[in-house]
Amino acid sequence: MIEVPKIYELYQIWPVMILIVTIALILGSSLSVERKMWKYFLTAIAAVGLSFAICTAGRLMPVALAIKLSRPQELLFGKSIIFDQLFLFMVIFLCVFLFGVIILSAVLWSRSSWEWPVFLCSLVGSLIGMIFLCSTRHLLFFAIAFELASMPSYVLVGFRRFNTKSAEGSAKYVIFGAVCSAIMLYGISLLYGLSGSFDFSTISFALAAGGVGVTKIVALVCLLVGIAFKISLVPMHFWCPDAFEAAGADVAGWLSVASKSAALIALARFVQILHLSGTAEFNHSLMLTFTVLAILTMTVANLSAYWQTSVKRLMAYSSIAHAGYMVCGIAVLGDVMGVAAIVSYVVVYMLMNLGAFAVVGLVERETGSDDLKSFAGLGSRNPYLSALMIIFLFSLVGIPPFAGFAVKWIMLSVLWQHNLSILVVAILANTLFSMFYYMKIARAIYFEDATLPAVKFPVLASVVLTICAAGLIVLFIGWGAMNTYSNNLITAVLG
Amino acid sequence: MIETILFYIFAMIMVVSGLAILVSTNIVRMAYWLIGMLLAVAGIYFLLGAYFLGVVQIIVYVGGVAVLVVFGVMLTSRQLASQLLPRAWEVVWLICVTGIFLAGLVRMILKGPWAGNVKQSPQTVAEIGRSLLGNFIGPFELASVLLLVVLLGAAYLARPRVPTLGIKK
Amino acid sequence: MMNSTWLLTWIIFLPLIGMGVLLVVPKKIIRETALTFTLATFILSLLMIPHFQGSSLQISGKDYQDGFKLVNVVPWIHSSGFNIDYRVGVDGIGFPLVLLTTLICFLSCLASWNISKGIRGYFILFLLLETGMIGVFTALDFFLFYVFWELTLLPMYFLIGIWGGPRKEYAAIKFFLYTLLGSVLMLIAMLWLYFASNYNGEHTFSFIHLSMPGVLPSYASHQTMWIVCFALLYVGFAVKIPVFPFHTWLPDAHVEAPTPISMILAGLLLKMGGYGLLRVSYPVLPHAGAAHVVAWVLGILGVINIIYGALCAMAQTDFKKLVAYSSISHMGFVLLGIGLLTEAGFQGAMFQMIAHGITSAAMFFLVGVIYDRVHHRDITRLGGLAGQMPIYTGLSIVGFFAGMGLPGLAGFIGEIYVLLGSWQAVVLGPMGARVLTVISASGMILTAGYILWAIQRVYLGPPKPEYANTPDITLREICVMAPMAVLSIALGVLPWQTVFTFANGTLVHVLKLLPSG
Amino acid sequence: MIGLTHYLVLSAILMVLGLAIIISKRNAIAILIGVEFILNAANLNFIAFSRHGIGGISGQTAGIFVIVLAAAEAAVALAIFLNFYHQISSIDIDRGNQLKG
Amino acid sequence: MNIAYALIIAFLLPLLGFGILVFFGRRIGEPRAGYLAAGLIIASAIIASGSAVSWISRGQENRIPVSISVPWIYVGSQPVELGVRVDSLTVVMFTMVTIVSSCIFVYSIGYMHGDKRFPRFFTYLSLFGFSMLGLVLANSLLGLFIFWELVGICSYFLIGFWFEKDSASNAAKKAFIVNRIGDFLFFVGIAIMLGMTGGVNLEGVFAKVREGVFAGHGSLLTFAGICLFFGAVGKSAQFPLHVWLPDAMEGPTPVSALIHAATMVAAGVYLVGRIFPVFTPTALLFIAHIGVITLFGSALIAIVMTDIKRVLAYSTVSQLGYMILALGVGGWVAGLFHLITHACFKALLFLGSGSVIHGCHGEQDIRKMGKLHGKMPITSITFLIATLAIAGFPFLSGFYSKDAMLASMLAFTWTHGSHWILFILPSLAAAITAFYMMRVYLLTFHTTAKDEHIYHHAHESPKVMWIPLALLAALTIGIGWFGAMPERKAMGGGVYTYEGGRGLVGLIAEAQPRWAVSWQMAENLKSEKGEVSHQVFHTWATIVASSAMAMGIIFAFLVYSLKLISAQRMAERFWPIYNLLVNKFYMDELYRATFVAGVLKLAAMGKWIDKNILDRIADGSARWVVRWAFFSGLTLDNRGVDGAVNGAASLALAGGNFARKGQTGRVRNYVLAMATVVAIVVLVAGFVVR
Repeated sequence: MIEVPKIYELYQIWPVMILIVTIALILGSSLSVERKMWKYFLTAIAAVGLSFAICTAGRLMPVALAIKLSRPQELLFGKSIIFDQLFLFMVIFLCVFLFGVIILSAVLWSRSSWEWPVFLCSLVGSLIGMIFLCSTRHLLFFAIAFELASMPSYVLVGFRRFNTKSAEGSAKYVIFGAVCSAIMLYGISLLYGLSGSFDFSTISFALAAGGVGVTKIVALVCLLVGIAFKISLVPMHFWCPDAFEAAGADVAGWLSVASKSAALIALARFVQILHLSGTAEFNHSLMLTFTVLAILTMTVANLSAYWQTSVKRLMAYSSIAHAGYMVCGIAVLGDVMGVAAIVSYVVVYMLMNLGAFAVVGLVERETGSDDLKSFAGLGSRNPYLSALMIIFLFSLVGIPPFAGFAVKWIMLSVLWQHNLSILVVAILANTLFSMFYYMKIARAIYFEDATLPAVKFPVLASVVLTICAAGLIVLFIGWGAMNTYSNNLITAVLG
Repeated sequence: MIETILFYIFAMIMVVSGLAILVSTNIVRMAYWLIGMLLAVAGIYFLLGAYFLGVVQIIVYVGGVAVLVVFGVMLTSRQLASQLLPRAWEVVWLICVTGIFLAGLVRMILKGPWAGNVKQSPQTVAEIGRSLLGNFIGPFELASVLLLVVLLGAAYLARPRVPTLGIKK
Repeated sequence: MMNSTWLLTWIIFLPLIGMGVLLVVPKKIIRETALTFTLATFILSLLMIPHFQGSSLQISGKDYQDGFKLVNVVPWIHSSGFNIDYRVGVDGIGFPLVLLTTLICFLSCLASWNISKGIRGYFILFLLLETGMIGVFTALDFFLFYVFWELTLLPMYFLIGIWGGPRKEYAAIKFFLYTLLGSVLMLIAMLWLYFASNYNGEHTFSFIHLSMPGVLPSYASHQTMWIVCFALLYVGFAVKIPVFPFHTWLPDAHVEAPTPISMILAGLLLKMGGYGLLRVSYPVLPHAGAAHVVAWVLGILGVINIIYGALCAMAQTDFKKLVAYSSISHMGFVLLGIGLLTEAGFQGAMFQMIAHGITSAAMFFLVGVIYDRVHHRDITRLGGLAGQMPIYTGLSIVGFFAGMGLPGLAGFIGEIYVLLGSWQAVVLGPMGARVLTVISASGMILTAGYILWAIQRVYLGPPKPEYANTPDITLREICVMAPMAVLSIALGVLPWQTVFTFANGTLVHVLKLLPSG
Repeated sequence: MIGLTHYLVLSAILMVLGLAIIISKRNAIAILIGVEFILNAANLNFIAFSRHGIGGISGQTAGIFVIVLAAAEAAVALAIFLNFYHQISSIDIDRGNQLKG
Repeated sequence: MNIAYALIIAFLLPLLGFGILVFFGRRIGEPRAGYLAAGLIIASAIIASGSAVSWISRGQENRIPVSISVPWIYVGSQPVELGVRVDSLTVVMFTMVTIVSSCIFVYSIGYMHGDKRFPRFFTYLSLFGFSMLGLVLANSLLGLFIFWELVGICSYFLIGFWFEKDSASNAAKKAFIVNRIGDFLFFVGIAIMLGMTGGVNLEGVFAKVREGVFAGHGSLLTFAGICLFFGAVGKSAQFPLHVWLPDAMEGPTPVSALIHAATMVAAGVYLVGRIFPVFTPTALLFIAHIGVITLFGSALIAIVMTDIKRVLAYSTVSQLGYMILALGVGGWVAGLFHLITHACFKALLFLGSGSVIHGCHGEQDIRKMGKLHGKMPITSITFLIATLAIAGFPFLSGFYSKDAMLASMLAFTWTHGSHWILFILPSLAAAITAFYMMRVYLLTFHTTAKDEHIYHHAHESPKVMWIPLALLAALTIGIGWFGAMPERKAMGGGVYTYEGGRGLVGLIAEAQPRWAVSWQMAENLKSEKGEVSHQVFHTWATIVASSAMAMGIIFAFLVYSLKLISAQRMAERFWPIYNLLVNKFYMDELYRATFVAGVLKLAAMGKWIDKNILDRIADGSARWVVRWAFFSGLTLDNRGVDGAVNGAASLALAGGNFARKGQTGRVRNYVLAMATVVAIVVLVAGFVVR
């Protein structure tokens, strides 16, 4: 039986439509606007488009609520898109983040040539991919969204042309990504074979029947390979340091948060569905899997990070480690609190990572290198920037009074309530490990003598960074509200 | 019967081309073996009654992707092939991994509770079209965005380097 | 008169306001501004005194939970299973420590006058540190306590790391590592206790509620939880105290930190550990604290601290390191006093914290004074300063003898209380406590040994020509030192009026929470 | 008689061959060829399942999408390799060793 | 009651002096600082004397001990009070201390003339006066302990007064630390007492002890007593803690006179007297033996010392040993009586020696003096008086007190025959005392002048110095007269009453405890020998003491005045003994080799442990990890340990270095690693899970 999409479905994905139109507008106006005006004009278009998308998503929130009340779950476009509050939330979250990233890019790079529209289109394109990535349970749609999120990322990493690192990083990234997505597709095909459907709830019911079997495990593992690649869980994390070091700081920041958060939410949705139909034994092994993955991820990343001298690479390991912390929330099966903790975590993580990468970018712009040496004496080269960086770093370590602590605390308490004390211990031990390399940056900033020139701090960037830092403090003081919000959100969506 | 023979022929072609690519050191030959493999896959599609897909496979894959690969090969073929051999430990490890992998997969395939095993009659192109614009409208539309963005990016990256051509580091 | 409900909040956050002000004031008046704010905080904290006047029942309340004054509760986070309040208050334990904090901060701000590098950052961090410390001593909500606890970490790290000596980085990171290790373990205990607690059907972080019987699951059925939580908390606090073998950060941090920061570090930061034991470990987990194994461990570690610290001090040639090790030795008395669960021991530990807060700050300041003048701290190269700097030497004698535990000076009372208390301890059986007491009392000899030896090598002996033109202590330095010297004497002569009258009732209440009564 | 299993085993062989190619080849384009193997293996699965009464027509539809994805991927990958080649002057992916550790 | 307040005022006056001098001393300057301090101490001496007169004139039945306490602190819930106790002993001691102090303060004005830290000297002296008086007045163990430490610290300051001299600062340090060892045990004793009796007030403690709180605690009471006694051992320089006192002579001579002869060192004896009731017979026996060892050993050493002050110092140690022994054998009155008389004549001796040193411009070696009698007659005469007094010449104060002590020793040996040594050695030592004191006197003031230079420049001291000498000489002569021991009547249960005492010794005897553990316990044992009249012992003691004294003096004359026996030859013939004595039985060396070196070694060890073990524990584990990594075929470069802080850190870092080696930079290896993991999962799933 074939279902024909209805016209209101178009209305419900209106934010995404706006984004697609934004791409079109960017391309179109790049043809008609003078080249030297591109940077301002196209950025403005992107900004307006993102703002519109954010507003529309906000306006749609009540609709999502109403639909939630009347129908169990709203699936659009042939059951491919889940329309719910989480979808809208992720739209808003990712758009806001991209807004910051674009501002940062505009500040960092003097792109007046024709790469700017391509850059913007790639960013917005990957944004669309990520939005759909985390709001579907249709595996084929998921695969395409996955590729839509990935492929522009490959391009973005390689965007610094005439830069050997960038070329190398993007090549590695694309190979690793292609392999992972191919394996994932293979897994999807197996799942399809097991159930005859692409719909994950149908699949999970099919999987539930007849107990655990090797085929089911292999199929799920292959699917997980893809998702873990996006989240960068060990051992699918290898791309992350190389790609981040290769990419510009803005792109690295974008990838570190956006693709991880989207894939995490997608994983959360899948695991939620799996868990609902799974047997106790199956759920237990699922929990075990994610526990092991989380511990492995955070430990390997934190241990590897210390020796890095490239700050972007270091931050890449940091982002892997944080992915490890976040995936702990998945290990809490059957309780939406875990996912809610992830949502809170993602929001805060966005603030601190955007900030940290922005600082890296500003330093890199000035010195031409993101090496730790170029941070030496930043404290005297730009006190304000350094102070902000310290806030971001301490927040990343997870020390109060910054929101990084609050979200870690939420995560820990959720884990504790589910008797996952092993994860609690792992997170805390890793917090200790992580302190070393974050402090390495802090040390370079404050304890070493400045030899390089002062770092300029454009107004626009300072506004973004200040908002990030203030956000970290405000979200710490008001983390209760944040927690409540994400709890309500996730309870409404998954509960 | 004829199906069996054809199947084995195609399968043979696939495996042989795969192995040939594995042992080959010449990238141009690899590209041709790839075309062979793709054609064999198309043949299997025909065997499976997926005629439309077989055609698509030939047109898009053999005609598009493989040609793209060949272009790529030609654009980058200044490298001496013999330098590009893997390290010995990699090969050993590789054989172990792939052996395990294959064994596991075969076992899995044999055990798997597949959702059906009854041969159906071939589907028509019309059905595919209807499904493409019906149930699969979401992936279909998204794929269009994907292609747009990807081609844009690919075009950007593949554009020849502008001023510094010829200066090697 | 300010509304007393908010008084503590003002005290806590006034330095933070000062920090904001420092961001904008012109560079030349930064020092003055910072000093003004620390002084204002000190004066504000003096306003607490009227609340601690009257009969002992008025001061300490009728039981532990009743003893908190100036309590200010603002709901903070009450969502999805969390009950976190901004809950501050002081009782007999916290009140003297808050006063000590504001005073020592003021004095060390005054002692910071010759910091010249990056003074804006320095004083900003300084005030942040003050807020953190006052917060620790006033927070009555475990979460808030933890937040303030960690809040002290960041400024201290940078204060050591930026304004420190030659090995500042090493010292700073070591400090940071150890402290973070401790607080991470504390966090586990915090989680555990919170989710185990049940106060009127809800989990609670409030120290007041947690200390009530029945809020936590009974010791009989959850022995592991009690003991493990106690151990986790203990490590957290032991790092701060610092207890052997977690003490190695201290000599490094103290030696490398600039003088005023050493004063704060020794005078106040170490007290957070002892305070934590008295505020968290024992009231919240009384049965665990009364367990034999715990008492033994704490007692033995206390003794090791005393003897080991003194021995290490004796072997040092760096004057500041000597003082740092003497802190370890002195803080051993705090641990011993608390661990053996006698009233006198508790009193002694409390007093020792206050006294050591003053004397160690004084000693570090004195070392700093000489360092400012001769630019080294090598005891073997010093000597004969008594002739050149008579006033300084006189003040030093007071400071060091107070540290040595001379009767009539501050150090004496705490030590004898602890020793007399531990002699009578019943928790270790008749012989155990006595053996520990005798061993730790022999620390008195070692203490006298290293302090007198140091005094001899630094101040006595023939005057050395290279220090012939060393100027004597300046008026500003006297202003820093004089209050500490006066307090050293006042505490030694009038211990009851200065400390015990506030703390005693509360300490008795804490002891009453313990199962043996 | 050729059944579902035959096709699946064939696809598994393709998959493993692809993996082997990816791991053993240092030429970036050869690696891409390996990826195509895996994608074809997946596709083969889809169509075999579809033929054997699993999921109706959707298997074939999915096959089309996989081909699209493969094409897009090839385009991007080749562009990136070209860029790599221009920068590093080699198609040997192991030559890109600035980023490690 | 009023006397108590008067004494408190007298006790606070030196504190006032200290308070003024510590802040304004330098501005007041020389000599007014001396006048101020001396004036205040004289004032308190006058008050004390007045009080004493009023006390004595009361009649025995009205001389009831007074105890006033103010609450100070609560140790736990046990109140600790600070207070004063006034009884006959207090009054006597107080008066003695103030008078001797007055003499010495005045003397110091002359002696310290021209010293650049003149005001400082009087600051310390005032503080000492205050502390010592506090010690005398204290009515609780804790009070005793506090002032005990304070006098110790004053002693420290004053010994090290000339701190520019390394020997002085060493001696000061040594004095304090050795004292601390005694104090440590003293403190343990206090802790036992507080723990067992719930208080530190002396009367309360005695009452509790009498109630039998120690019953069933084995020999804890004995142990406590010995611990408390060790306070006295330290302060009164008894064996084995006597080593500090001779070194303490590095201080100015008035200090030696006041602190290290007359008052502070006697505080140990005073303490033993004060807490006498708690000593068990075993403890007392221990005390007696410590005393006898001390008195005999130091008397022997004194023979060979050549530094005038050191001779006096060993003589002090010896005399203190007498007192301790006397107390140990139960001669409470005799011991404390000797304390008073000794204070007078020993202060006189020291001041005399100070006068000699002053006159000889700092020379202290008696071998270089001689024939000074003509140059400084007053000093000579007073010195002779004191010498005779200490030797026990009849009708001088020392005669009476030594006689009393020997009598009590004899009485003790009579009942405890196996301890005959407790009488024989003191008798021998009496002769030795007479000998070495005469030796000093003769070598200093008579015989030939060995150093012409010194002789020529020698001169009599100024008036401000010799007037105190005269006053002390008068006291030395007179305070023993008209004394009579009171009758001691047993009331049963170890309780005694005393009636009919006369003179100073009678007064002291009144303060004698009415009950003591040892007496109580002794009563329980049947005395095997019959009761012998006290008078018999006195008679025999007088005979023994006088003949010993005569022997000693005669021998001294033979050796030093008539030169019939050559000291030189004696020394040569008995060289092992001589060496032993000159080196003070090698006690200092022994301590240095054992305790000092041991502690320093321990300290160095602690430092080493801190530096090398605790900091490196996990450094070591890190190294293990590295080694393991090498074995497993992966090279781990160990560069950049700069950031490695320590311990767990380097472990983690090494682990991190290991982990990041996986990131080879070759993407195929990434894929291989990933494929390996997937293959393992497939393997596990396919062949392990069902």
